[in-house]
Amino acid sequence: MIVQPGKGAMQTHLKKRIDIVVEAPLLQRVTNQLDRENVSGYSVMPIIAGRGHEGPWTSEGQLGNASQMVAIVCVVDPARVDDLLAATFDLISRQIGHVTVTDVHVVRPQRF
Amino acid sequence: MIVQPGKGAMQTHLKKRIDIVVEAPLLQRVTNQLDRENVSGYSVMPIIAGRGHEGPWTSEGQLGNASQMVAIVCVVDPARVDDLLAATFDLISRQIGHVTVTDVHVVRPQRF
Amino acid sequence: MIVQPGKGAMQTHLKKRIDIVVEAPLLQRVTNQLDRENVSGYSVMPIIAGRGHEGPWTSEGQLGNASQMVAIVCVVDPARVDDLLAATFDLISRQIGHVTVTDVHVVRPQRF
Amino acid sequence: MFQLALQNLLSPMVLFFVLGLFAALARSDLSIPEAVAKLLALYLLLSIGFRGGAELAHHGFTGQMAATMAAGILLSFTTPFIAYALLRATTGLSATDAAAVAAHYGSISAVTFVAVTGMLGQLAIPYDGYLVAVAAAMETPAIFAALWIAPRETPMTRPSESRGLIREIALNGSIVILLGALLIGAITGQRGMVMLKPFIVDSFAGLLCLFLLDMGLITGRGLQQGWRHLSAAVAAFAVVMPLIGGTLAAAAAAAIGLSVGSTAVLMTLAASASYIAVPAAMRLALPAANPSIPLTLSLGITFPFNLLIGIPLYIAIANKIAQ
Amino acid sequence: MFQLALQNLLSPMVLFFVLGLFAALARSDLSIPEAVAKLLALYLLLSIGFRGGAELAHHGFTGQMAATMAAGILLSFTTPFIAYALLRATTGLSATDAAAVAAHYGSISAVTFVAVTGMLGQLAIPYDGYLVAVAAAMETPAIFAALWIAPRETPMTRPSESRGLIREIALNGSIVILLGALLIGAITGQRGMVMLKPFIVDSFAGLLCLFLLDMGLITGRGLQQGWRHLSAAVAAFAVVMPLIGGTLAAAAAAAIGLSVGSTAVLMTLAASASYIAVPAAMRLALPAANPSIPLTLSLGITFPFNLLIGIPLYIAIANKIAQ
Amino acid sequence: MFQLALQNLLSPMVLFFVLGLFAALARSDLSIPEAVAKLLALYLLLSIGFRGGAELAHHGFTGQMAATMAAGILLSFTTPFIAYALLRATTGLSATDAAAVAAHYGSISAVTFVAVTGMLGQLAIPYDGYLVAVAAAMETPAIFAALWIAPRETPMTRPSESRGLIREIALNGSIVILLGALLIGAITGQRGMVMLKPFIVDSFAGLLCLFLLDMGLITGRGLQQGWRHLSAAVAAFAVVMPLIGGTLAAAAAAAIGLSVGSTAVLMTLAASASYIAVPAAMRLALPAANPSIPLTLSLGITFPFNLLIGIPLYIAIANKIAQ
Ligand SMILES: Nc1ncnc2c1ncn2[C@@H]1O[C@H](COP(=O)(O)O)[C@@H](O)[C@H]1O
Ligand SMILES: Nc1ncnc2c1ncn2[C@@H]1O[C@H](COP(=O)(O)O)[C@@H](O)[C@H]1O
Ligand SMILES: Nc1ncnc2c1ncn2[C@@H]1O[C@H](COP(=O)(O)O)[C@@H](O)[C@H]1O
Ligand code: NA
Ligand code: NA
Ligand code: NA
Repeated sequence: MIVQPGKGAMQTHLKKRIDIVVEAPLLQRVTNQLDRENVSGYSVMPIIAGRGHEGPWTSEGQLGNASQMVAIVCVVDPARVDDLLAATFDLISRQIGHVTVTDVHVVRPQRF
Repeated sequence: MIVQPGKGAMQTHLKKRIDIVVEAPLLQRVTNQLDRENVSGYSVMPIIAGRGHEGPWTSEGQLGNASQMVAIVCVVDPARVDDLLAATFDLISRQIGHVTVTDVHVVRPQRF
Repeated sequence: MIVQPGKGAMQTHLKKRIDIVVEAPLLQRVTNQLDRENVSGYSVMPIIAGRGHEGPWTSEGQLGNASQMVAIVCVVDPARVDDLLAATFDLISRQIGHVTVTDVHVVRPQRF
Repeated sequence: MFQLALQNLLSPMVLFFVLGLFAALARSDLSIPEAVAKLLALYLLLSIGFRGGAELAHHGFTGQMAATMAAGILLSFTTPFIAYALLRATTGLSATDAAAVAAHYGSISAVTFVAVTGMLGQLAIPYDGYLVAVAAAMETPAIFAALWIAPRETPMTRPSESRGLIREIALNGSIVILLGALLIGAITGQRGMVMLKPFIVDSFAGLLCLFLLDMGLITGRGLQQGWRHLSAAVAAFAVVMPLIGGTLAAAAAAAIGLSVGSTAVLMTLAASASYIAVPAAMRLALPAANPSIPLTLSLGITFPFNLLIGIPLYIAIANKIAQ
Repeated sequence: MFQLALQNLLSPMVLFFVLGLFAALARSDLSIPEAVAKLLALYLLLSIGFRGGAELAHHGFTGQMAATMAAGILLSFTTPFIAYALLRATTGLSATDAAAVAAHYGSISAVTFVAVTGMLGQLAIPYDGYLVAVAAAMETPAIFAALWIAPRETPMTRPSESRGLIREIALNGSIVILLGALLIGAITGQRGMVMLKPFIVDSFAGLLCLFLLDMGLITGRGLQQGWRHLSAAVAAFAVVMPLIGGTLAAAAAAAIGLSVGSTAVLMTLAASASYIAVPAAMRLALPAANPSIPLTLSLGITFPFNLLIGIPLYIAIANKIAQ
Repeated sequence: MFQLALQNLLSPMVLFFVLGLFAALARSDLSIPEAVAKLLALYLLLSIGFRGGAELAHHGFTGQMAATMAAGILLSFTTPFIAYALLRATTGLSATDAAAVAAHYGSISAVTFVAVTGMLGQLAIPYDGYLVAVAAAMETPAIFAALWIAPRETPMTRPSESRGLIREIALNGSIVILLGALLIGAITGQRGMVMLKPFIVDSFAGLLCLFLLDMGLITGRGLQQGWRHLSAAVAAFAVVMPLIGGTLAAAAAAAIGLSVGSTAVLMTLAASASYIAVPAAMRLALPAANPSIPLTLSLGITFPFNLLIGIPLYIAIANKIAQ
């Protein structure tokens, strides 16, 4: 995609953003899996409350992390999506959580 | 969409991700509304600072939540988007906040 | 895009969501840059851990912010994307960080 | 009086507030995490609540207490009408904005309450424990007064929501902790006090310093952002209104016959403006009001005014009029 | 006994718990930030660990200590079998859910441990410092027992993961801080105690109040969400099982010849159910189990039961049976 | 000397650091929330700042104080040149990376400062209050030295940014709190000290333990990630450089005629390397430098070296050379 050719036109490239929402105790398993798949990186973002099939939860005042969720965001090349979904599906399907895939554009494609 | 047919090819399905950014005191009103609309779930994510038409704000050192914003993320079936936008529009339009809708793909469509 | 014409059909409009992930010490430089570009607003979201080319990091127990990342989310008109990418590229390319651009739809286009 | 003002200005508490103010205005990156600020606020409310209760256990229920409670509620409900009239007469604020500001000034600031008790503690002037309950009772009537005043252009959408609103206002965290700790202090009395004294009494001054450092930081940041919302007339209101509220409270205190300390506390409560509970309530009840205006006024002008000038003034006046 | 129960119920700690419970059930927005809750838990564990160690430095290693340790481990490993049998006989819980619940009840609740030491402190009843080590040792055997019991439908995916699991369980934060502080207390003894006393001993009661306020809040919120998972039989289990565990511990304590305080502590440990360490471990080891069931039981029913009724009961019984 | 080292190693502070280190290396999930770590750092800086100020109020301004201040600034500005030369001669670090590391070692570590004052407190060795101001003054000169040294490949983009950078460095949070608390301590003197003592003095040792537990955790985690960035020569630098800095400071202290305690503090400051203020400044000023290298060196090697070996060594030397 070429965004608006002109003075500062920057070439952008299609990548995929994978958002993995999992139970907090499972976080390290998932990131280990991503490490094994040699992704270029990922970011962990907090979720402070939510509701799912089991009802609502909040992190307020909590001592443990058993009932909490976290989000792992990982930008990857489209060619890697399928492998990563397969690799994380094993983990996620047994536990509480879900995965979404979104089209994103980046400026420096070689980073991912 | 079939991402890369092959050994681990996973069938993914189009859903919509709705991001609702609202004032923190309004959070419960919005989630109550989502509950009434019977969405399968949502996640609340913190925003720690920002700027809008009223100027910048930060959560640092704050005692109350009146000047803070939060993000509510809700993955839904495309068929539900319109109802949900209508249902939350009432609330959001009177207050400070905004809503975005993004195409996402998921592996287990029946969850949403 | 007209989502499901019918009783509550709401007209939505294409905008772009720019996600800027940068080192925390750089946050103010980036938001200053966005202010200079006259964006309508932005939201800062926390990242609590991650991994990149330099290896993993976590915010747990940290005293300084030098090794931490934050995410800046900015919804803008598609016509503004190129300028903003150019404006932030200068900053980001010298430091650790990356930028993604995503298509989103909004209900009140004049806000952005 | 001058002596008193100086002693106040040179107290560690006020100096830490000024330090925070300076750091924010100089754009230092000094900051206090939100969780820490909330812990400090919780601690301070719990501490004054519990101590008020323990003091109450000594004295029991009195007619004076009932009278002070009634006076507090009346002050909270009536000052919004004065504030609204004043704002509409002297400033260009819209009816909705004026009503929202009026709610803030009718209600009280728990933090200013903590500050006056800290100052009285330093001067070894006692005050009645039941004033904790009076403070809690003064938080909400002003909100209802303001909703009464405000133009009803934007109807509350659902009855369930307005019921929700009343519950949210009546059971907001600071009221629950103040009254809860008061009750626990009253029940456990001297026995509880002995157990909790090192935490609740001995550490109070230090944690109040840390808290006021944070207040200075957010006041400074608020001023930096908010001053452009303020005309001179609006800013003047934020200094005049506390004096009006304080005067009314002084009259009530004299009529009831309160002690010096209790008179000073009641005056401070009436003179203070909310910036935790009411702002949140206004976002729900009067969404059309601009939230920056009352916040900048109450946090950016009235709070520092009360902390630096108001409180010593109220104590000096209380010294004159009370027995 | 009745006297004891009343004194417990009217202690500031229990009253703050009740305040939190009330606030949550009344849907007040009172809340304690997660970071603060974790600080309070860390402080309390560090404090009882260090004090246990300092006490241990006085007395050294004894046969009684080894016997109590063995008894604790045995209790933790065996009660899950009883709990499982009971659940399968009296409730409709699936085998996996029953195994997960059993793990929670075999293990211990560090918070309940803190509460019983607070109560004993109030009554000036001493207990042996090594019970801190016993508490730490009782955390994990129940988890292995439950994994043994649970149906092996869902195979652990990778050997590396199950190795990881064992490390995670054995080195979870609360065990590390309890045992670490115990060791440091034992090494630095009286010298360390003098240095740390204002922080570790004097502030304990106050911070425990704040912590129990938070426990009340999360218990209340848990109950609001979780009660629909509970049949009457399942809820009854959450009261009966502590009594079974406590009875077994009483027998062991009598056999070993523990003091009144130590008997009460061992009974409380056995009667308590985990809600920090075990829930997280179960999410990894038994993902098919519904996490709401054991959490609602242990936090929503067993913890308040122990706090309000159980602990005074165990102390009263210890008073009868110990020398 | 050996006695001193042992007493240091067996102090609760050092043992809690070791506990944290162990927990991190064993990959325990023990963790301290970021907000709590920041509260602890704020408290410790406020406490030593305030105590320094209160002590200063006794003694007033002296020539010795001016001389020590000048020595500190000189040390901070000159040691980066030594560090840079050493790194370029003995390691393969690039010019930019070497300059960034040099900035860290010229500047000081506020946490190490806190640790040496804790150790001196334990030994009842007094030090001069004005060293708080010296510490604050030593934070930034090294940064400017390093920017002078570093190759100017990447031009600072905007003048407004480089002005911003100077303000950010000069007004960073730890400097503001140190100097602000010093000033408040000096203004309120004995009166302030009486009010704040339970919080600022009595709880110090306990909160320092908690803080060092956290330092142990992040040191351990940093080492786990960072060791692969370190050649043997680079690692050796992190032990040699503190000794060089400490020696220079010892010479200055002897020339000025400082007391034992003040000599030990000045040596420790010079021997310490920044890991809060300078890393952030380097990300803005020298973005091309790899941030992991200086962080791993200063936090992973120099800090534990100073805490376990350096500080007792510096105290022992101070004992020899000072009057
Ligand atoms: N449709 C959804 N959109 C966003 N987050 C969700 C959604 N469904 C579930 N979640 C999150 O995932 C958690 C577990 O949901 P569940 O798997 O339905 O029990 C919830 O508490 C939410 O935080
Ligand atoms: N264009 C935008 N992109 C992302 N966040 C925004 C944007 N505009 C506003 N916000 C967020 O919404 C808050 C309120 O903005 P406003 O409604 O413009 O007063 C801001 O403080 C930001 O946190
Ligand atoms: N592919 C990615 N997806 C999401 N976040 C990333 C990715 N790569 C890097 N990050 C984040 O950016 C930080 C710096 O990465 P790097 O620039 O590779 O050193 C990491 O620690 C992550 O928090
Ligand atoms: Na008022
Ligand atoms: Na048990
Ligand atoms: Na140095």
